[in-house]
Amino acid sequence: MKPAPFEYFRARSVEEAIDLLSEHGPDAKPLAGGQSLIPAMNFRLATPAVLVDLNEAVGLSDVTAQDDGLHIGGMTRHRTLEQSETVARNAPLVTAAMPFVAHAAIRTRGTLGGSLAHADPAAELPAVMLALDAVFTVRSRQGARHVRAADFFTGLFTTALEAGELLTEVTIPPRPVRSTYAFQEIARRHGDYALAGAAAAVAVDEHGRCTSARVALLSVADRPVLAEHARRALEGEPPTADAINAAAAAAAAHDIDPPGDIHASSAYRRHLAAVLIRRVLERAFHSRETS
Amino acid sequence: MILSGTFTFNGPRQKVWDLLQDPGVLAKALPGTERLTMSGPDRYEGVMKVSIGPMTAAKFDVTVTLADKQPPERFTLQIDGKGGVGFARGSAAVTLQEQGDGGTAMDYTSDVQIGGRIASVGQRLIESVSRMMMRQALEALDRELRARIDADASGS
Amino acid sequence: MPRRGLMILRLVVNGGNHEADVEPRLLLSDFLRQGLGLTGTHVGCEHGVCGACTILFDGEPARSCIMLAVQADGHAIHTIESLSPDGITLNPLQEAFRDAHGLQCGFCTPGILMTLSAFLRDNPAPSQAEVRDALSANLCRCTGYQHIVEAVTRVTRSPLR
Amino acid sequence: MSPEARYVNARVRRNEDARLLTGRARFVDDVQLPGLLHVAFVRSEHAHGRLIKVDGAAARRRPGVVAVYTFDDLGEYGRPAPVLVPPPPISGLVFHPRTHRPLASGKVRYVGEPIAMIVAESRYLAEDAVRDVIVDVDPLDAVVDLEAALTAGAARVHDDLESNAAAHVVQRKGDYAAARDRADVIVARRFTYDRGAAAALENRCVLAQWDRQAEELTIWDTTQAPIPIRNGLASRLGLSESQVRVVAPFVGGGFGPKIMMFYPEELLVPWASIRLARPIKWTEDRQENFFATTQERGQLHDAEMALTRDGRILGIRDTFLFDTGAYDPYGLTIPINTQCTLLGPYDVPNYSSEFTAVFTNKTIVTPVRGAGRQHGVFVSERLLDLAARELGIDRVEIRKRNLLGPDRFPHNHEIMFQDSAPLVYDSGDYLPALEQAAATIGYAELVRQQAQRRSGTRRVGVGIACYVEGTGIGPYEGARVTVELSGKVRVATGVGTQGQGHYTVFAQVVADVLGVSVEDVQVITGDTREFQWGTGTFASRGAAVAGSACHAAAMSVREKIVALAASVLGAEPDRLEVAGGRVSVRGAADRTISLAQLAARANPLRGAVRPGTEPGLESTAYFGPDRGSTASGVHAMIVEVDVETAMVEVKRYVVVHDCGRIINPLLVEGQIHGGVAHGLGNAFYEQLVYDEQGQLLNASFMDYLLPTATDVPPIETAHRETPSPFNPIGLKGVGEAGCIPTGAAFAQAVEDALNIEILDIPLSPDRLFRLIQQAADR
Repeated sequence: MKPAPFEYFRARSVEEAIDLLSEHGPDAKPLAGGQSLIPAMNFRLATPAVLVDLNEAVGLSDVTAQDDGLHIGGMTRHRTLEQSETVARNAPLVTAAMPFVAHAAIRTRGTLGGSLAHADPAAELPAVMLALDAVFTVRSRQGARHVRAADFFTGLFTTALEAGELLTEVTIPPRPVRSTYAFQEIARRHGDYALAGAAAAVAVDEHGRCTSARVALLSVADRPVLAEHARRALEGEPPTADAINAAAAAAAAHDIDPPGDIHASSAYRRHLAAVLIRRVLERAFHSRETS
Repeated sequence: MILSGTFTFNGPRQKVWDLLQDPGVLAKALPGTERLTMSGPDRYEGVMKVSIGPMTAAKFDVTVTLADKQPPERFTLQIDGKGGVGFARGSAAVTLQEQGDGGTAMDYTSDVQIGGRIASVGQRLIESVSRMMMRQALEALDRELRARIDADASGS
Repeated sequence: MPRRGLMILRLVVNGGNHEADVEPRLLLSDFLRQGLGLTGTHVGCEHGVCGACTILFDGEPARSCIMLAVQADGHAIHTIESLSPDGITLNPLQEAFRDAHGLQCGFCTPGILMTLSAFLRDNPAPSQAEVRDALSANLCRCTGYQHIVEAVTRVTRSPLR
Repeated sequence: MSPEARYVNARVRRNEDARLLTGRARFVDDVQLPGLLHVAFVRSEHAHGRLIKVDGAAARRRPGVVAVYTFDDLGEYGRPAPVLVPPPPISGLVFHPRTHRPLASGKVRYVGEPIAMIVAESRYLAEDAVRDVIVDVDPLDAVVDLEAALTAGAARVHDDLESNAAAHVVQRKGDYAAARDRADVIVARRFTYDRGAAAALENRCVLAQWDRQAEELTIWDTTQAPIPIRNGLASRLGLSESQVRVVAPFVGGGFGPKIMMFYPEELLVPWASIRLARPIKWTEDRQENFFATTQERGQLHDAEMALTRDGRILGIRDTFLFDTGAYDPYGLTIPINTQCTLLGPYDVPNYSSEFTAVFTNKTIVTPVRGAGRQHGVFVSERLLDLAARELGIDRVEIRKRNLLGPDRFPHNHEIMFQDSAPLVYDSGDYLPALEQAAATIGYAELVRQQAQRRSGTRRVGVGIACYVEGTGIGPYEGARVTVELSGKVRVATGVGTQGQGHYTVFAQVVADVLGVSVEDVQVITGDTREFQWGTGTFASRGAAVAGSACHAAAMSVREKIVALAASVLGAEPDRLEVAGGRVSVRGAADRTISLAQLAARANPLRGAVRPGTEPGLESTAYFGPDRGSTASGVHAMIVEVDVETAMVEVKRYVVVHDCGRIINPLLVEGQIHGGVAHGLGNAFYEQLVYDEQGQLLNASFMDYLLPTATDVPPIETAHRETPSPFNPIGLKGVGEAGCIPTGAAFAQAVEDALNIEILDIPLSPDRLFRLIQQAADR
């Protein structure tokens, strides 16, 4: 299990990274945390001709709260997301999800941009970003463009990123008033790819009526999926237990058609999705006072 | 793994049949086909590259054969692929039925076998990838059919 | 070692400066074991799951089997050999492992010690659940983990700390 | 027993730990030699197929590649590996030995079977060259399912056999048919137990160095049995045994598959090293380990139990299929273990057991920790639970009614065990262990709370299962004990060690006999240059057999010490005290001599000695028990099941066990903890999933799930000691015990929580979800 040969370039800046990526085209892979890419290379399932190492590129790992939201650099380590108070204050859903991302020794290397660009359908961060309606800044030699999370994940390990483009920053919109969050997943063992998972971002008006209910599901499709039926069922309604139950059932029935694998059949995944949507919604709506 | 389903084409059966027997169309419909040339009657050889995210190494030498042909109703399509990450073999039994509204329903049942490294470490993705490739193939066929019908319409 | 396309690598390992020419694809685990002879870092899976190869990279735990040696250029690495510089005197955590029988075949032990060293530095008084959570990053086939948890408990309750 | 037991039965910390904890311990892959070459194998991607062509020409041309070998290059060396364990003399036994060759020839029979060997300047380059070898295989239908394998039209794994049946064995005791006729109730079910991996954290590794000048071959090998490997390789390579040295240094876990397998890699690396006159190393990677290292567990049982109305067992009938994989080099050890262990601690007057071993296109099966015993326990314990339910008898009560009483030993089960000796239990006391386990887990109270436990989302269940385990089998082991001139003691023995703590337990035994500090006893294992008689580490026999040999050798050295000291100190031997590294005359503090001084006197450099005098304070002794000793125990656990998600959490785990006299309770507990973790893995996490074409679908630690620290609960252990009469210390084995009843107890606990029926192991959340759905639909 040793990687095939490749050419290695160490980018010292974003600009250098982008230049290298566009120079080498589709044969080049950016190396961020490498916690998925290098295992795939060790198995020789991935044999990139060129690696552009982003780890020494400066200016890609700032975390700042601004008026238009929380800005997080693409090379921000999972460990930083997990421990940052700025993140906890401005995007508590991210903080809640981080302990589920593999293990500490992986999170010290893994990066936000890497996880999003990798677009593993079982990964936590893509679903979290979808629930939070985050916007990704994508840079290339042509300049920068902004892609919403909902438009970014286009299929199995597939994103809107084109060759020569780099995901440099994520912007999470400011928290609405009376917004609350919850994250849950079911995995065989702690740190494993989840059999199913759900990330909820909800908000209520002053009367306790639901104004927004974004539940993003992971590991139940080829990409993170927004539970549209749950959102439609809840928005404008008081989030009673019955309403939550109905919303969860509708979303699990209509919003997904999960693939099966050796760990979970399609039917089991769909069932877990219903349970998890209900559980995250219950937790999110009932944790109002604490967040 | 068995993948089966029905796909409805918006066009007459003979046209769909002709489409499915056209090697140029097959090359477009089989996802990732880099080259596909006829090597005998109803037999084609070429290269397919299946690239899923970081899995960039899945390049297969493929042989495609069409068999058990009963025009314009049924045939079997067999694909045999061999590459550095393993092998994939599949056969799809295809039946075409005319629909009342001028469309054609295609029933397919395919048995896909995957072996080697892609099977032993990629199990989590096999169903998703198979579904994705099937969807891409059907969408490509549908696009091609519509183009042909449009071409016929403007030509006549 | 592979010969083609060598790059120069300068790094600090266990406090000492090292310089070597390496192929970019050389895994950090192989560089440490074969290049520097630091065979205490063990390789169990080469896909980042078992944790036997865990080292400290700039003080933080990382899997050396899914890092390239060239990525360590300009960085500081600590391996199991750094816990007991004379190779004989055991540090309190190592001593506790011995007292509690926290190891059997000992193959996973270096990775576990490195994981726990960083964990205990950041959480000097963890609960049992937190210890098990941290430990769940490393696979052990021999011990059933119980004596490892006991070893950690001995250290965290030790009056020396 | 030892003269003074200071260390035996004490929680002594291990002598070997300092090396392991500091990273100094040498494992095989740590050995670096100048000019070392590395190996990668081209392996079959197909489970079954005809090998049409293997062409290594392009690989040979790749820079850095030194050699490429295919079957045709091997000549006579390509012949099949030996049968390792001939089957016991059971009448009517049918056994078709078919063993693997070093490289595939004619056909490939499992995914991962080696086809070509590449030797290169680095493992990286060798892996690059794997792609260069052209392998043309004409695929055949794979034999995967055990029942389908035996049907008339099935493809055959070995073309020269009439079917895929590798063996057929019937063993009977009493008259089951008559018992069945008398029975009030018959419980019959089909049970499955699926495959798992041993998954030692250290993969296998073989390094060979041929010294052309000395004509000596040194092999470092991650083997549990260095001496048989040395003997077998010497004979195969045409060398004398003294020309070959096999060293198994620290080995990172064995669990069975590192036994004397004569794996293809183990045969080829030394051969190539001689051919190329270069040191060569092959280090298995984790992916290879999932295919190339042997596996265990696949069995399918159709079993029934006949009972009286009050729950007494009249008899058991079991017919089972055993998956032996593509070859059967290890004979019938596993299914015979299953057959024998199924009887458990119970009085079973009538027994009829029949099995067929089946060739399949899967990795070879050889013993893995438990070695078929857990299957037998699973079947009989499940049958008892089902009978209890059907008869309305409590689960613990039905067991109590059937346990063998303490007056029943030795108990002859009238069938043959895997060691070719009759299955006779040496000693045991089962009822108190069951009562203690039930009391510790709070069984009675849990039974009272059943309705409450079974309500709500998180349901609680309790399981309790008994087992016996045949351990410590022969034939023999040996040891040499030497008092060195420093006064320190050196012990050499032939068994290999893979973490069990032999460096310490043997030292404890010897230290007590010779009155020295345990730290002053240095134990050497696993090096044929140090000791060259013995078989190896397997079947929970290291402490009982090699430990007894160490004891015997130490006793003999003690006699020499006492005799010499008596003459030097001018005292009667019975007035001498051997303690603290000295021999002293009791009551005369000034008349004393150290072991170091005695060792020097025992090896005089000048002068004359009496005829027949053996130099030194050294003795070699051997120990071979008449038959194995029978360990036993009870496991109890509480589980909590989230009925909505089908996730199971083990909340408490209690082990009451009896492994006879205990040398080191700390180490015994460690063995049990590890065994339980392995057993829980087999019960809920670990399953090798093959598809219908024999492709293994989870050949990585991402998908093959070893339990982690958050999956294994704290284990509460209680020791009971019924000494074995078969060895001087009274030892029984314990290495495998922890994993033997775990699956049965787990199934029972989950069943208790959910009020469903569980017949298959391993369970998984997915499988449990289906069972819950089916129960809800009924």
